[in-house]
Amino acid sequence: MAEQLALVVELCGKLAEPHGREVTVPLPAAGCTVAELLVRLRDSFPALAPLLASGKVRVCLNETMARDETVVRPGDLAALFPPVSGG
Amino acid sequence: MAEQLALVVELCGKLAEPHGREVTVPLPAAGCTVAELLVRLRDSFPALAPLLASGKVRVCLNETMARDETVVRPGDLAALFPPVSGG
Amino acid sequence: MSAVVRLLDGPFDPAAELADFTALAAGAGAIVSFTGLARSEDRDGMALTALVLESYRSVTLRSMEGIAAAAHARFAIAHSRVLHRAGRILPGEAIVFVATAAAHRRAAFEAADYLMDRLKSEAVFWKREESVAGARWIEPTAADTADLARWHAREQD
Amino acid sequence: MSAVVRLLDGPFDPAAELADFTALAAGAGAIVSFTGLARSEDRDGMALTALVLESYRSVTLRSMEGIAAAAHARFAIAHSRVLHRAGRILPGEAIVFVATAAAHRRAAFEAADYLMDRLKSEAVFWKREESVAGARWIEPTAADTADLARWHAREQD
Repeated sequence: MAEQLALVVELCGKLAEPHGREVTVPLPAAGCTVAELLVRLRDSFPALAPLLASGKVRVCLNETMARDETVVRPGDLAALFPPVSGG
Repeated sequence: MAEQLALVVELCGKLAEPHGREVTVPLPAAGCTVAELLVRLRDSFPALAPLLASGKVRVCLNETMARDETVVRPGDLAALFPPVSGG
Repeated sequence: MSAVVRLLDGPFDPAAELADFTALAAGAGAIVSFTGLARSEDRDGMALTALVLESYRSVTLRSMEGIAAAAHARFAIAHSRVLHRAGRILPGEAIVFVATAAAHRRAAFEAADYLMDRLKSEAVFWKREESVAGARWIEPTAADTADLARWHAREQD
Repeated sequence: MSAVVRLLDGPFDPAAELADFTALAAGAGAIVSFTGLARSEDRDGMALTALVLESYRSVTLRSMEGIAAAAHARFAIAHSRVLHRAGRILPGEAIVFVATAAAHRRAAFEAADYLMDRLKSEAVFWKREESVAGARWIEPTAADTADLARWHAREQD
């Protein structure tokens, strides 16, 4: 039951290639850390794993860049940013 | 008689202040060098002398910068250039 | 002092921006502008159909505003304007426009140069070139990285 | 490749020039412009009524053309435009406009910067500022001389 809530994660740039612009990942009501979120995404979406493996993908939560230890909860506005290209 | 011909000399920039935009200086038909022209100008127009004394005034003859030894003749298009201000 | 930053979803006219900026900055003396246009060919000479810039509006705008603020902190400029397009950009269309106004031309030149170096490497965009052969994601070039490093080097002077 | 140099006796519109130049140079990727505007005050804060630039048309134009040719020889630019006014210029009006277009922005920036440094010190103009107190002849500033020296230093690298 704790896993029945979910988080919609927007995938930016080339991260959108395997699964489209967003994926939904199950999340406990209490949330998890950003580091754990990345593990869940890898497990749920194996095609994302090689892109996440670089360690350069950053998580944006509620329009702010998040750290590994930041807690993400269901309903947060979440996005994965690959390295930027610049303008 | 040799001195009855003349040269009109345009005075650029601040050189125009004492006598206006141009002066006429007598010149032999065979002409004289640019260095000599400057001496004639000093003698004929004492108010120009302090401005010419800097050694930075250059003579333009027929739309080309002239050297001290270039010969200037009556009828030439002559101008005195003080140091440029730039654009 | 003014620092205008805009993220645009459609075409804009760099000359109209310069006219507007010049009217605003008429007291400043020196105005520099930079316009970046979408290329018609990629590095290998393949014809491009479009350049697509993806952004994440709030964060992208904040990244641009941070770069503009840094330029004002670093250079004696009175006004700046930074416009950047997102979305699908056709060859020859303007992607980015930067203008700076200052009392002295060196500050205006350096600030525009700095703004572009940082925007090209650090602004939050993901871009891809589209051609008949498909799409290719673009990352900052070695030249972009070297350009950016010039400013860090000066900070340590 | 194009290098346009014009000496103008009346006002011009820098934005219209940028529009025209950008249309010409659309394939180039990077466009830099510089606009110099007549100041409304002199260095001591005295209100100016006009800036007067005297030229000697043929020699002045040739000096501008020589500077433009040197910029093309030195930097990888595809197009350049140099416009300069002579005569009586009112505060806020454009005195000079320089635009450069290149495949890479560094060349466009450096060429515009170089053109301005040389024009400010070497172009054949004599200028004076007019105020209610009278007229004052202007010579290149120490900053102009220092700016120009940067390019000589690089030649010896």
